[in-house]
Amino acid sequence: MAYSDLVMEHFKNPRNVGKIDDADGIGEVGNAKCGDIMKMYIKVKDDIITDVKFNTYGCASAIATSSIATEMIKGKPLDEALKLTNKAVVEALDGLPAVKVHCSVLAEQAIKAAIADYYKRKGIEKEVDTSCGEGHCCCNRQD
Amino acid sequence: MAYSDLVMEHFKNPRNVGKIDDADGIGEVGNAKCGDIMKMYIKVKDDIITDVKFNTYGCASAIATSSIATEMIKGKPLDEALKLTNKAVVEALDGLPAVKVHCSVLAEQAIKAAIADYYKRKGIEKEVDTSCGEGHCCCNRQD
Amino acid sequence: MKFVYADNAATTKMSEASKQALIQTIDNYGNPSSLHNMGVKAFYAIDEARNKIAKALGSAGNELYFTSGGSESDNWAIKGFAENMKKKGKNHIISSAFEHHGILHTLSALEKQGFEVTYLPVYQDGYVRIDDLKAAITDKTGLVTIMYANNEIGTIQPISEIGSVCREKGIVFHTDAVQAVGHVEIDVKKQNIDLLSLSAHKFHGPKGIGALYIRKGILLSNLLEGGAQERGKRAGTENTASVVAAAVALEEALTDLDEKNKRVAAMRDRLIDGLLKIERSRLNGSRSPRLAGNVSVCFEGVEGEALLLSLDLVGISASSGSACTSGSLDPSHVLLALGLPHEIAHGSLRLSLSEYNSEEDVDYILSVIPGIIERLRDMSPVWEDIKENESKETKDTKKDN
Amino acid sequence: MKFVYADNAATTKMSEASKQALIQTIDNYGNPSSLHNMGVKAFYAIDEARNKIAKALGSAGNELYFTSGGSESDNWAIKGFAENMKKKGKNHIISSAFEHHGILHTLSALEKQGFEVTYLPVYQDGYVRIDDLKAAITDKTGLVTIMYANNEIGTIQPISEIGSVCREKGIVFHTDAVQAVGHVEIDVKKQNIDLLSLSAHKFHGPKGIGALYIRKGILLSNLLEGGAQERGKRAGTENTASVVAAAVALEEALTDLDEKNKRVAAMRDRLIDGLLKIERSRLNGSRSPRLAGNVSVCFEGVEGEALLLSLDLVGISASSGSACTSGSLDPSHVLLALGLPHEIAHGSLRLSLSEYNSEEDVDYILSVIPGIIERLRDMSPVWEDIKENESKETKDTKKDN
Ligand SMILES: Cc1ncc(COP(=O)(O)O)c(C=O)c1O
Ligand SMILES: Cc1ncc(COP(=O)(O)O)c(C=O)c1O
Repeated sequence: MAYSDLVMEHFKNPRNVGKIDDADGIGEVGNAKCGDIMKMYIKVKDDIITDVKFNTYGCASAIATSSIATEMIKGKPLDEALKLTNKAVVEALDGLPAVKVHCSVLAEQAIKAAIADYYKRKGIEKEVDTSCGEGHCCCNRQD
Repeated sequence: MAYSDLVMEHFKNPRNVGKIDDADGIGEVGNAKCGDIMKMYIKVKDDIITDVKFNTYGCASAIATSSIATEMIKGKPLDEALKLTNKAVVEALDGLPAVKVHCSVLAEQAIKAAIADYYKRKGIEKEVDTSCGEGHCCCNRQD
Repeated sequence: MKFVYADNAATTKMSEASKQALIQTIDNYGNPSSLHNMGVKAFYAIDEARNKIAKALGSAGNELYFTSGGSESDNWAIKGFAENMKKKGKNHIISSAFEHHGILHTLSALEKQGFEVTYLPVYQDGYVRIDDLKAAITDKTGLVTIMYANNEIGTIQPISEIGSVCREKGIVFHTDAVQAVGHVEIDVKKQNIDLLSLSAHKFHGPKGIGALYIRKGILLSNLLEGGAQERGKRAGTENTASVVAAAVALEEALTDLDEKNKRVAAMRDRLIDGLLKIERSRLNGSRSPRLAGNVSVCFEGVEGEALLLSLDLVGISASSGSACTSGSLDPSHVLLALGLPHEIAHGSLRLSLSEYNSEEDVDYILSVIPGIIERLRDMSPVWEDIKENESKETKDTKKDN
Repeated sequence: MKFVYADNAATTKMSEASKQALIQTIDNYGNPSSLHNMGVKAFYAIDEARNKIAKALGSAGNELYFTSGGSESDNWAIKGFAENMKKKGKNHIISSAFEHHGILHTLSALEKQGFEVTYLPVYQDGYVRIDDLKAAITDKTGLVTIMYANNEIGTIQPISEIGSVCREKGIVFHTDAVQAVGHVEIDVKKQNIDLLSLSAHKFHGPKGIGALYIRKGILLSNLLEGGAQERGKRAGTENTASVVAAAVALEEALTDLDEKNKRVAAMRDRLIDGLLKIERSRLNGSRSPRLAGNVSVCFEGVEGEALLLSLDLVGISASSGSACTSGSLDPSHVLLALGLPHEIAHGSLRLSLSEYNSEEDVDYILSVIPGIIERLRDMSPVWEDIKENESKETKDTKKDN
């Protein structure tokens, strides 16, 4: 197993690490039992994600996928962010080892969870599919 | 598997190779199917082996055991020669690989066969045990 | 950048003497089964190496069989003896919960064939208990296989005691001593060991060469059938150079072993003491008896792989028990066997030292780890939760007062 | 004294490039399963070597698994696939009478478990016949294993034709190509080979390293259980240095293969022609298709071991099929499979050349062999009998006239 240079770069220098104290939405996925938890914070203005930060407990690829995913949605409309797939995340990182692909699923789910939280807080009735599509069991936090 | 220096020396420079045209006794043991045949020629005077020669078809240890066995009986009384055991031959050669011990049995048997032949020619009634003691199947010539 | 190799339990750097022996023996390339001079030379080289290694274990040369490494030795010992057990109407094997996968996966394969396996618990301290062993033995028990020292946490098992019990009960005793050979004194006769696996790359020898000690009289069926090599018990053209290099490495490893172990253990202890100063850290397994080079700790709120890759970025090679490569999301079965909860086991770090390490290495490791852990914890939602709970508890305590 | 190594079918001298690759890779000692930089480097080194070797065989890297050599590959292929056959209700395997013991002894082990094996005859010329193969196939046949080229007599089997028949019938085809890889062009896809064994020390690579090609989709159970190496199919810390050196050796061996083979075959033919001038000698197996380096002859009235040791004394390393080391009194099963009588098979000599041999080597061999044979025949009672019979026959013929 070996990581691409891009994964290592995002692991070394993760973008958008941190918290947003007055976040408009917060999503948290994964569970410590499985070794990965991602927490995503978003600020939203006019349906645009104006700021995003993450905190992640997990392996290098969990940190790298969180990092690149935040980059990919920052400044984007919510609708577009909801369309971000784990595949796109994997591709943006020049690939992930097969056993680490679940991390990209987590990143996708964390974004969706944050957006769903935003809708909920705003009282907006919108379906966000936060189910874990590809058979990964560790997407829901259950400490 | 590896041979002692003495085996190699007797293989390189075998003693008493050849035939005795007017031999008093000739013994031939082994068979080509098994890959070893020894033929021993003796001259006898006053119950003493005055000369001995051998011809051997076989591996290096067959040639070496023939060679050293002839040295061990040359000039010896028949009775003493009959007492030569394959063990003594093995020891005289500083040992033989386990899979080659049968060659020493052949040498012992060849001597006995030659002496038995001598007794027979002389009409002397004497039992010589030419059976193949230690379970080796290839002592009797059966081309 | 400084470079510190602290992953000696995974594999070691070849010693210079072993490497030179390998290189020189390569030129003596004859097949040891060939009868010509080059073959005979190779044959004798192997013979000498075999006797050296056998002697170092307290056994005889004709009880030692070369293999391609620890995994093959483990597979051969267990599968080979299992065949023998079948003939004797025995079907029960006793092992431990934290064996190497070379043992565990072989045992699972046998379980599918109808064998029964008892996995002894190893408790929080990382040792099997003799009473558990005795209690597990039935009249169907044919084999006990317990590792000499654990590869992750370094705890050394009560091998002599296990040996005694087995010998008394007429049960064959195998030990996977891959982590122990070259690092502790072993005497298979005194310790009543019947089968022992070793692997040269764990004691500064070459990779891809190991051995199985088979006590005279113990019958194993062959794992690798074919040529008459290894007295008909293990086919394959002998790897003369590696065999010779393995013997050189072992001889070197055992020279002044006590002295070296003292020095390495002192470094280990300094590392452990230093790391345990970090908040919410713990040592995995008991401190002693433990391999002189093994440090295994868990840090809460940090994931092991991220930790070891961070160490790698500053030149430190280490390992984590988090089984990252295995494709499993579970943390190491060894740490779980100690009773650690998953979320803590994920935060494990193994630093394994050898006599090639220096006090400066220890200084360096201790100088960088706290910062790395802080950075990872800073971005860890798990750590955030831990801290929140802490302050709640403090408040609760205050309220209670 | 001149030294001529003519035992390349037993094993070869490592090429300088392969040896250097080995030595250099040793310093890159990380465990390929380790996640740190040293491990990753080793991982990539293996990956690159795997792809190189796979490509040389016309396969993909993910179809190649490293092993400890030809014997392990053979054992794994056959035992591993036999498990699969059981599940499918198949129990019949087709092989040939003159396979390597790595195959034959593995098949015997399976026969004891209830498998049925048909050993195709190889006739006097040393080839299996496609018609025999077709006739042997039943609806219980799950596997055909036929060697690519024979190790003693060098005859190259009709592999592509066997491959076609097997593919057509849906039978898995394994070939022990230990003597062929690096010496003939192989394309597993074009030749419909499903499983192929190779061993690096037969093409100037290191000993103790081999590989099994497993066509995608073919399921084998594991022979060595344990760690997740080789994608979970073959446990054991990878021998990075040997793997890299094997790839270098194979690449080198296949460079200008035709040209090299032409040169080696010319030497072989000169040797054969020269040796057949000796009274009562014969070539074992047909002249062609035969490995470029293989010379296998029998001399009546001479025993093979004595012959090869005599050659050794004048600096020539050769081999005899007489199975001297095996503890058996029988001559080689290969020569018996050709229908040779025991007493003739005992007189066999194998000279196996490589591209490292020179025309001077051939001159030297041809200059010494006749004298050696004469000396041995002079002391051979068997030769005496042959000569006596000859002169009797001459007399008889004279009488008849
Ligand atoms: C045809 C054949 N198969 C298998 C083997 C076994 O290979 P290894 O000695 O590398 O195990 C050999 C050589 O020894 C061979 O010539
Ligand atoms: C305890 C233990 N057993 C077995 C093995 C397997 O040894 P190898 O990798 O040489 O096959 C290892 C190391 O990998 C080990 O640590």
